[in-house]
Amino acid sequence: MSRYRIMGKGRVDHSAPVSFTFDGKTYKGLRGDTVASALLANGVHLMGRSFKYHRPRGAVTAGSEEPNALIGTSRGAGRFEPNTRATVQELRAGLVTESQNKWPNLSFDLGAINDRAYMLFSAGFYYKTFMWPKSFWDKVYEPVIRGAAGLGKSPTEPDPDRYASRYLHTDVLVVGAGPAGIAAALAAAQSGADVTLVDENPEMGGSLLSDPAVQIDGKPAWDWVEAQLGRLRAAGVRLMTRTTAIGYYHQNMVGLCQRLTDHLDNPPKGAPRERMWRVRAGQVVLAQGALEKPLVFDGNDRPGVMLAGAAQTYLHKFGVRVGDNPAVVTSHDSAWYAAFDLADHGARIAAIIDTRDAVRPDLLEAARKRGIKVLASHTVTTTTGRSRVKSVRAALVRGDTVGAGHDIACDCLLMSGGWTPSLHLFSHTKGSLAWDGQTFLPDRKTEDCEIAGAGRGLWGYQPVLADGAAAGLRALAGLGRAGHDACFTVGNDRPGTGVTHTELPTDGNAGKARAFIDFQNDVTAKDIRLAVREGMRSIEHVKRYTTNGMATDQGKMSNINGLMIAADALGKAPPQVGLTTFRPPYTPTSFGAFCGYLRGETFQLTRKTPIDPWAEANGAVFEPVAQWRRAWYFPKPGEDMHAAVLRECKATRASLGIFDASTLGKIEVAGPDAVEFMNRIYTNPWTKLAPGRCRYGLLLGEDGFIRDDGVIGRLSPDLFHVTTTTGGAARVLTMMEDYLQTEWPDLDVWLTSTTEQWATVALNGPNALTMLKPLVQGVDWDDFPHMSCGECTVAGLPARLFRLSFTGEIGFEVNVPARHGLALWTALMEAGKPYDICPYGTETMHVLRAEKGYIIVGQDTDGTVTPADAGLDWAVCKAKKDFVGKRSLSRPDIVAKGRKQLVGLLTEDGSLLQEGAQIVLDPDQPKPMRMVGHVTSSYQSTMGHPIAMAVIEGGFDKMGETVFVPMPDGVRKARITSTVFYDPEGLRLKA
Amino acid sequence: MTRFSAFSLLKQALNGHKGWREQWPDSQPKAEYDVVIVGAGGHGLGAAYYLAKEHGITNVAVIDKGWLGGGNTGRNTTIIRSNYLYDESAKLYDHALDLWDNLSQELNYNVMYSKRGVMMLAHNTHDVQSFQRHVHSNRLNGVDNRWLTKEEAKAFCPPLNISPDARYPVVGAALQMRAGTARHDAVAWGYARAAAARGVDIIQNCAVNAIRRGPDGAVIGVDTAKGFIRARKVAVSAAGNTSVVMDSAGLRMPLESFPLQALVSEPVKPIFPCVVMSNTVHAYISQSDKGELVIGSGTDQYTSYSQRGGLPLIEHTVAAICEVFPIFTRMRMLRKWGGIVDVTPDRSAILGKAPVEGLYVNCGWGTGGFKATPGAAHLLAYTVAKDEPHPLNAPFTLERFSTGRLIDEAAAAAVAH
Amino acid sequence: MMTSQKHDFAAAAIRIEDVAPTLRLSLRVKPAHRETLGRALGLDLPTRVGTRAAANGTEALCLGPDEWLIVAPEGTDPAAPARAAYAQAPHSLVDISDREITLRLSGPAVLDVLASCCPRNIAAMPVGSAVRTVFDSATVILWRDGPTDFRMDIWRSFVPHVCALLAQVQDEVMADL
Amino acid sequence: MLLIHCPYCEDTLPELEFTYAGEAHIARPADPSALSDEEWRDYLFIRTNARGPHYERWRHVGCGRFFNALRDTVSDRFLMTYKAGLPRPPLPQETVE
Repeated sequence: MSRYRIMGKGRVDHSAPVSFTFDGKTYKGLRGDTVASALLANGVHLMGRSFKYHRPRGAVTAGSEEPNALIGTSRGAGRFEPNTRATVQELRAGLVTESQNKWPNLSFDLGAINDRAYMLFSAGFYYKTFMWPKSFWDKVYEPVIRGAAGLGKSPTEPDPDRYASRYLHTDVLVVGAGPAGIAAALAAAQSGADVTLVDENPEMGGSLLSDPAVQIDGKPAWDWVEAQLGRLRAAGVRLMTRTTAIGYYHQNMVGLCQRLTDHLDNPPKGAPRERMWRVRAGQVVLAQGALEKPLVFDGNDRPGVMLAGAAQTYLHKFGVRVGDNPAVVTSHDSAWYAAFDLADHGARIAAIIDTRDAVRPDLLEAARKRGIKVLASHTVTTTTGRSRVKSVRAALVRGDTVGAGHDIACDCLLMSGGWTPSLHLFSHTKGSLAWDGQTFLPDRKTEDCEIAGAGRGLWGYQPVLADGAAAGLRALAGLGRAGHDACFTVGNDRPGTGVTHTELPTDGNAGKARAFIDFQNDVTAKDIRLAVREGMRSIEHVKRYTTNGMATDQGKMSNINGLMIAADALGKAPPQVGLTTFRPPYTPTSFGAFCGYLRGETFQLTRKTPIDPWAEANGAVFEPVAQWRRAWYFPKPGEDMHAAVLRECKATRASLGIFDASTLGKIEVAGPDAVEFMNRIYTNPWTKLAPGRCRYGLLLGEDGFIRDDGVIGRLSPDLFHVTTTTGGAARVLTMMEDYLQTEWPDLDVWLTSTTEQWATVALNGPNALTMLKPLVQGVDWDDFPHMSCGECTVAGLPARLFRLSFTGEIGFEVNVPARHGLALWTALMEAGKPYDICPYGTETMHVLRAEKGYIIVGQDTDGTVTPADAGLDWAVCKAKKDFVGKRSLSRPDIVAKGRKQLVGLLTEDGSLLQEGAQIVLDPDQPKPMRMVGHVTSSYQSTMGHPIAMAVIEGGFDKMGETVFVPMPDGVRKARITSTVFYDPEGLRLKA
Repeated sequence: MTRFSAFSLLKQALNGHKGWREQWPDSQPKAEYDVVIVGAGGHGLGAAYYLAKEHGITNVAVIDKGWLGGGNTGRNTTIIRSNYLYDESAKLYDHALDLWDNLSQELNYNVMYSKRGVMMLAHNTHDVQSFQRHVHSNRLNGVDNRWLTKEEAKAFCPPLNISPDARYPVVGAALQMRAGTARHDAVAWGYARAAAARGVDIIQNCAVNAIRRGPDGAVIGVDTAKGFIRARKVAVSAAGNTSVVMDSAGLRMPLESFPLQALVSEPVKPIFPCVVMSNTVHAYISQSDKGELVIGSGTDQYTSYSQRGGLPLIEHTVAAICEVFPIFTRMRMLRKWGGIVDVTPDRSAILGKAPVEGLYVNCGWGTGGFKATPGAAHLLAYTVAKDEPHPLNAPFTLERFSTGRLIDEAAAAAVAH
Repeated sequence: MMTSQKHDFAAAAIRIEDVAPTLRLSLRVKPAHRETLGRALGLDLPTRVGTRAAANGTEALCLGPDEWLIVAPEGTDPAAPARAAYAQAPHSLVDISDREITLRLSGPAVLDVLASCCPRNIAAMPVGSAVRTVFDSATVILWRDGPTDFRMDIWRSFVPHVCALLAQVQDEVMADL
Repeated sequence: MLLIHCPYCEDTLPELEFTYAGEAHIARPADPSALSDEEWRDYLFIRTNARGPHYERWRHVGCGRFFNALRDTVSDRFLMTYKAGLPRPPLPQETVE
């Protein structure tokens, strides 16, 4: 066992050694260790390199706020992640870790050459240079800058792990299970309220776990915690560890990320790695405690320089003495206790250096009893040591003068610049902060939340416990419930106060001093002062100019120190300079946790029709259309898409094709005012449409542009069966409901979506009628011409039959209740055998309709096309006084000449135009060319030559004229034609 | 103004950077200006710079309710491109791109314009049709944009998942090589420094409460938190807050302000060489020079000035990124923030004269504001100086909403069938 | 399509099964004619959204101020008397029996399973109520038949997606983390 | 994610059950053909875009109803919701921050 580990000490399991590797070397730790505590137990302080200067760094904290000790961790293929905080990652069997941002290795890193040239890399240096010669920016400077980016390496393989998410509704959510949080949860739980207590650590107890000598209600701290957690469990309180409250959103919604498997040797099968909880709480109690601040002095970043509170945590939670011979520098009482605890566990404290003139007599006495040298009114002015601190230089400070320093040998330096409340979640709510002279405290609230304990600046267990209980009671009161006040008796309490500093003075060359504020981003006090000198007056500007607070700890270590120095440089009080906004997440949170179930198969839903299984079994190639997947074409062996589509087209034109049209939107419009409603919504006239007949319907937006279309059947005087485009179904229904509910609530008409009630099969081809007739019962064929509809049975199934055509051939759409869709399809395939029935997909549907000049809304129209532009003026009933979009059709630009109009195009050389290709009148003009339109649809047709549709300025008046389509490989000539390429007289429908 | 260069940097490094001076003074308002610009973002500061530099109008104040560059200028995902569909848009944004190209040298401030290429992914037939239309239109307009097969797209951006089994498989992409990113703060600071050097006053933390009009209806100045400031001309360039400011002059705007969220990951070594956008899954991504993945999201559904935004949208954005780039699920989100985007009914900007004498407006940029910065600034300055729009911004009038002559980029791209 | 499939969710903590098809009608009628229609149907149509009323094997769920879902055994025609009352009480009654597929979800873990994808506070739903809500991106009608007994009506084409999600959550429940 | 009270369901429910439907109390003109192009533009496009209390519409998936709300666009907090068709209520006194 390592000599830094204290036998039997801590909350680690001394009987359970765990092996792991760091940079290829195997180390032993204990169950319950973090990577950082295990490395420290092995005497390893050097754990990483900083971002800009590649300076050697060690763990400065023992928690999630760690800026330095970031490592890569992995557990096999696809399970590598960078920038993991070694202070948080728990040991598990076989854990592989590596240091980052170094080459060739951690102790000898060539990138550290930056550190030699640090004077060049001052704040914002890159804004001032790399501009000459201009061409060097693209080719030299920028690639070099980008090459130097980043800390760890990105994963390179897809992640095999799963992630989960869950909603939770709770009366009271308590964030942070330290003394204040536990007291709050106890208070809140007594009324029977549903209470949830969460903590980011593997164990609850917070600072009490690092202060075992404290006594509460006569019990040692750890026993007290254990007992209270038992009480909470018994009261039904939900206790969640390894669960970080990452963000505080509107109306008491809090996001929690729960880490489930990263600490396990062998995660159970099917277990998600992390789960995102979206909690809606009646009341929130924020008991997140406070974060210890570093002191800012030259050399404060060497490995072995660590926050005093962290050293205390390593000692008590992990049984690790971070050094044999620590020095302590502090401006707060709390570090004294850390020194005492270490001294009581075999460390020889080199000195306690306190910046303050007056120190509490009991602390002095306790130090004296332990034989610790105390240097009050002193500061550390510099440190030495490369991969670990070797000595510190202490000097007397009197006002602005610094006395001559003397060196003190040590093997680590514990520092404390006081504590700052963890205000992150509170700030997410846009609650305001107040400055109390030392730090910011929560002030005006915007949400139903309470803040308790060190999170609002209290110190010492007695007041913190009482405050937690009071916050729990206030939360209860917010729920309209009451509870009893609680009283705690604390023994061996550790009260404390401190002062806040800017950077500490030095007895050396001030110009050479490098006192770090943001450790990871290598921002020094001088960088802050430089930013202010350059006119950065707001803390936001200072932050962005220096990158202070933008590292992966998001300013937890650096924000207040940066602000103090900026305020000093500006000669203003800190609140006048302002604190930068804390943004979610509280700690970096995996993308996977945000994804939850939204990955792979369940990323976004794919809708499938009742006939989809047949298509899949019969080799269909699918295409996504809106939320649906639709059969695109049905290739036979050896066929490419082109061959398959041409075959499908020809088979349909020659005899009979069958098509799954189930995705079409369907809306039942029913009620005495149905026809009035239809007249108001659609451009067409509906009053005279007889029951049993159908009509093409055109729908505009109120701006006059085409939104949707479809064939609409009138089944009875008060009942319309409306169809919409596949993608438009939901939109159209919403739009109709909006008008109905908001503008015309007086109408007696109701809308019901029947898209999924019906499976729809389209039959098209000269043999469609012949084939279908014998299967149909209940239709009077003498009164069922083109554009008819009615209820009947088809193949013995109840059906709504529409006679219509989207191909130019005789056509039908058979609607049957969806459960029968597959049966209908199979029956029709069987009955169609004599006619060589050919299943076809959406591509063939597109070709056949294009040959007839039928538009596809969204392809031939783009949201800027009016009915007149699309040649659909005939579908607009001008006699109607009003309908949706009518007024816009008379706006000046809509009636102006030169609008783009939908026409046909035939290329002179018989080549296929590309959809989206642009059209010009003069192909020889220089760029930028004047474009008069573009190709909207283009296909190889059944007529032996390609066809295209296009919108062209003034196209209707240009019939027969030649236009040009300049393509990269040459200009195509094309003639403007009608959009109806096939059977313009419509003879085939009458056959 | 101290000239920035490698030599000045070296010189200053040797004396401990003691000699750098403030990049712009924190001005107090004078009683009167020739031009007051409301809003000290990149657009407003840039307009002041071009007024001074190209039109000799230096008695100019740029006024902001907060700190300069603190709005959308400092909250966007820094994407720059010009491959828009309509001639009007493509020309406007390409004008901006031309200015971007030389902006660092022009301002003597490295805005780190990185021409790393912007690739827009096509996921279905409709995307292909739409993007081909863009590519051809851009080509004939002389705007760089070309079509890539999915294999070419993968070669250009190796983390891309081009598996045909994806929910939204990548079927191709449109690439504008000249497009890329820039350092957003540097744009605001660079313009501020250059404008201040030419005599422009930059007045921060001074809310404009109202635009004041004289008896003849013409603009006479602005009421601010620091009192009335007389001005012959007022240009409003206040993004999401434009409606509120214009309302004070009696003008109601066709604008709505929506929350837009963006996020960055923890920094990693270079892994992502370009900018990738997917409108179908609603996400865009690039990697910053610091190594963070910078990811943009769509807007929340409701209008808001809260700069907050909800969790579900961010979850969908991250999921979309991880669907297209599955190697990133174990990356971590470092911070997420919100901005306010002002959106017009046709998703194109309004840049021109307002129907009040002496009043000019620049707004409605939606998510396109950052990339337009130098262009919008340059054209706003022109419009203010000449009291008439430049041909490039002439189509972007307020009047188009009465006549129906919309420039509907969204409608042209977004309708599914 | 899904009606013939068996979901192999056999864990004790959560059972997920198909429910045989029933007759489902969407009834729309204005409040003024609610009572008339109710009389014709032999049901007192409830007026509070989310509440149900049943008589003679027919059940009505109030989904909105003018919207009820009527559920009855297959083969019955409870709507016939309503059609006769159309002139006095104009309304819309649309057969949507095939629009949705119903799953039954039950077992001690059912609330956790539903909380995976339902943002609404499902635990607070009274037994005997039902609501139209969302499960991930699918709009569903969720019926609470007992403390740990639910039915979920899902638009047919959304069923594969919902079932894929449920399968994942099922694994998660089994892993018990 | 917002929390919204549906005045028809009389329940306060998560935003994911609702869709935003734009500014409220913009009635469609009874006779659009009588309007000038500018008046028609005002109806189509001009919006208050209030910074602060904003009258707006939402739709609840549960009951399918559109309804009105007054929401502070600075805090995103709902001040009230009310049924469609009801007149615009006055602004509550202490809503402006």
